[in-house]
Amino acid sequence: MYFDPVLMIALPLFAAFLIPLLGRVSKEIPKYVPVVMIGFNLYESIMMLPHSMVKPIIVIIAAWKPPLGINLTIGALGNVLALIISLVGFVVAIYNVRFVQKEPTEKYHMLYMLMVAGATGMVLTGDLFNLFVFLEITSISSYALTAFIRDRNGAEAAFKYLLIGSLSSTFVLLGIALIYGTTGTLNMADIAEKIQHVDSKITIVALILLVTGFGVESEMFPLNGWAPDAYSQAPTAIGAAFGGIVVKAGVYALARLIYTIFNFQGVFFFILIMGVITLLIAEMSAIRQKQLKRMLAFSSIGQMGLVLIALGLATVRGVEGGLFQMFNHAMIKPLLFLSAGYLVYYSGSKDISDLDGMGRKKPLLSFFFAFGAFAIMGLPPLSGFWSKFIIISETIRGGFVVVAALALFGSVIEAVYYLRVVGRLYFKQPNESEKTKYVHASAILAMSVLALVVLFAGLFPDMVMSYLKPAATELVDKTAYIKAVLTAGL
Amino acid sequence: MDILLIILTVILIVAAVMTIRKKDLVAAVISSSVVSLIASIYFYLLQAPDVALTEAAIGVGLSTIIFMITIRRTRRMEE
Amino acid sequence: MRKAIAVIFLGIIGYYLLATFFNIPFGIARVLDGVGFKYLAMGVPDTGAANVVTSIVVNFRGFDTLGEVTVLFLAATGMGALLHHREPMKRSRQNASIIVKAGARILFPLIIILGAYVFVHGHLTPGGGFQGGAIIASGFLLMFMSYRSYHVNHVVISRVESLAGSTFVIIGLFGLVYGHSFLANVLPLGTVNTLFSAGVIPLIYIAVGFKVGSELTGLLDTMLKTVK
Amino acid sequence: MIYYVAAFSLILIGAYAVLVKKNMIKIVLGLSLIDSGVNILLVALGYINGKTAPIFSNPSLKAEGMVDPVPQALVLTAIVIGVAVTALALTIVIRLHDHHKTLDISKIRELKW
Repeated sequence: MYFDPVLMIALPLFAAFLIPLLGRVSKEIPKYVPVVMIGFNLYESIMMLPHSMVKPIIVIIAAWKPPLGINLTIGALGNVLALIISLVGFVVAIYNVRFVQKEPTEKYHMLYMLMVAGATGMVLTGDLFNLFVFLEITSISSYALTAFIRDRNGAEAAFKYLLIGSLSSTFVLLGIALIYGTTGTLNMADIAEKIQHVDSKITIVALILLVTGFGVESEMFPLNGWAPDAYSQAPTAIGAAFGGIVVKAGVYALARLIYTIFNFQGVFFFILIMGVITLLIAEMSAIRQKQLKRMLAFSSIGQMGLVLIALGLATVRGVEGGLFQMFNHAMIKPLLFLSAGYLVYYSGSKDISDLDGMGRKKPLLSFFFAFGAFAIMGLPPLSGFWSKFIIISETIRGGFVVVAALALFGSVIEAVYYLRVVGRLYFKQPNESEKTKYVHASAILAMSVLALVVLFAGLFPDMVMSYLKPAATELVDKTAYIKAVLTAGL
Repeated sequence: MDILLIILTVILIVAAVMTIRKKDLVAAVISSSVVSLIASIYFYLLQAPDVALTEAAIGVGLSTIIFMITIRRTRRMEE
Repeated sequence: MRKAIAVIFLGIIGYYLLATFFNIPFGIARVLDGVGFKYLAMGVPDTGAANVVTSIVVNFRGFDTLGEVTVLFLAATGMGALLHHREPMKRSRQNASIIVKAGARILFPLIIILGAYVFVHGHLTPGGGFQGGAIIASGFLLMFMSYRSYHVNHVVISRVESLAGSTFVIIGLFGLVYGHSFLANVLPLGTVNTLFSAGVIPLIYIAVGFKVGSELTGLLDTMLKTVK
Repeated sequence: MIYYVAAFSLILIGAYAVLVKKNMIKIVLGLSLIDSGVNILLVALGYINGKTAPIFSNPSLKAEGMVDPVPQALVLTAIVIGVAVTALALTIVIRLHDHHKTLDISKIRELKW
């Protein structure tokens, strides 16, 4: 039994508007609002899953049938991504309850909740311009959160992110202008129907504009310059949330564009090549990093490169692998980020070289970090193995042997730099400086949940795949999606 | 009518160029508010009075003020 | 060097974009079955608002407007967070001359009334919540500029903002309960071109007007507080 | 047609400022020029020669005689989003100026660009 899915967006906005009033009643309330709201979204996305797997759920807004009104289209793909976003969002929200001490905490919680709501809106909406509005909600809250610590580097990272982000939204808007000017509609399914009759010279420019625009949030090369700085300068929890939430929404938009709205064969090859370049450059940069969080940020970009390769294959199995990779990345990266945030805090330095011997001083934290590192490298019993295995075997099957070799090479580099850190944690003599602060229970809880999900997905990959398969099918074969939207309410 | 449009467009482009050329930031911001003003006239000519009103209130008015406050808070000359 | 590269780069992009857009002829009705013409045909009978742009902004695409209000809210919140705890500086701002002060006193209520008029009549004439809200904020700006001691009460502002924003969502939820979809227009539409027409559209626009007005005022106040 | 030319001039001049200028306020001004350009372009796309604004202010007006209202609605949204981004950007500029005592972005770059 699920409620009207529009509540997944309306209620967080409502709560955000009310937080200033609630905050006057008690300083404690605003902390728990995001937990409750994102918890509700989690409940909704689990409850909708059995329905959306069968056929897309169409939610009509303002009583106008598509394509007249805006509608939410919750297919298997959108539902799976909404689930991932809410799960990560929920875990990070729990972590936030105790950890945000920097004033004004009330505003922090508000911004964080709206970031999650915006990303949820991006994956649920069925309207192109509405997608743009939610993109803006997500990115404006990300800019503000990046600078939240109010130190010099935070502001600089935020300015850089804002510049790239607003240029990209200009591209999106120009793309929307071209599409509306030629098809006269903004509903994505309706566009997909009508765009076939449009001069391909125009559609290809529109596609380039939109892919460039959404490429920023999905960390595609060369538009990912914002990521390393934003990840490393933002508060730890936000760095964790970028990988699991903002980037996932960006990749969803990209996938929706290239598969559902436009259907050019050449695009897939282009995405494949961009994926390889993104992967290689990111891994090469990651291995040169001296700071732990920057290394994680580059590794995150590398993971997205792998996802882009999978999306570029344009086969059901390949897309499945890509979605599995997105799932893994969404769970593992926050785990790594949260534990790294602590390790950095205890060692008193952002540098990897100062982490020597933390394995003995902070066994639990180091265990979580090592666990995440092994999972993301793709060590066999853990979930990272399955997604990498599927993507690389599918790449070979598709005839892109060189791409597969390069992806493997990237994985090897990744293994090297993660093992280097893990080695330092466990096999080096600790420095003398001793700080005895314990780790809060809510942080342990958050990390344990993520670790358990990763372990579970690694042990029972078929169960995860049974949900990803309909999602991949929906993406590769768009007819069901279009039909569901255009016949809604008839 | 067309003559008016061409004159407006020329002023628009000159104002836009001045916005990025002027070393004095106050002058630059005023040039950019001229750009907004002409955009607002364009919207009126394009039969979009709602947009014209919004551009006049927000583009010409508010954002100019926000820029001015920022300049006053930081510095006036581009170094 | 950097400039030259930028010019060449932009030249190429600009050429391709312009060439593409020239394929879309200006001033001609191109897509006859587009949603725009359906809105024109349905707007008045089905929403009761004489201003079709308003019926699109508030009703057909009302969900976008909710998002848009949120964007403004986010920007105001983000600015508040970034400029938090700057110690209030000594204001050396000069009081304006007596004429300006007297003028401001007279103009202020007029501007507020104009703003209110614009957002109350959003469904009939050009304008609406955003324009009205911006006009109201400029009224407050006039007072900030003329009187150095003029303060808006932040508690009041944030309450107005909260209430107006939540009213928007509550109207939407009413639609969900009584009309089966979020933001559905559940009130009677009334006679076109009269003040009490178009069902919930004017109500939403009034909420938007209060929200935008209080947000922009708060935003200007936050920024002005940091000026020496 | 002249509207397209004007719109693209604004977009290109703004983009030039964003790419080349060192002063952060100039960069933000560039962003707002780009915004204006895109808005003009969108409204121009909805214009139809000889038709009136989409407001039925008196009963003699007919739906066939009106311009496309959708781009106008979209531009309303885009203008508000634009001013929100501008305000946030300028706040970040103020913070950077507090920390570094300069508006020149090339002197600020502590992080790798």
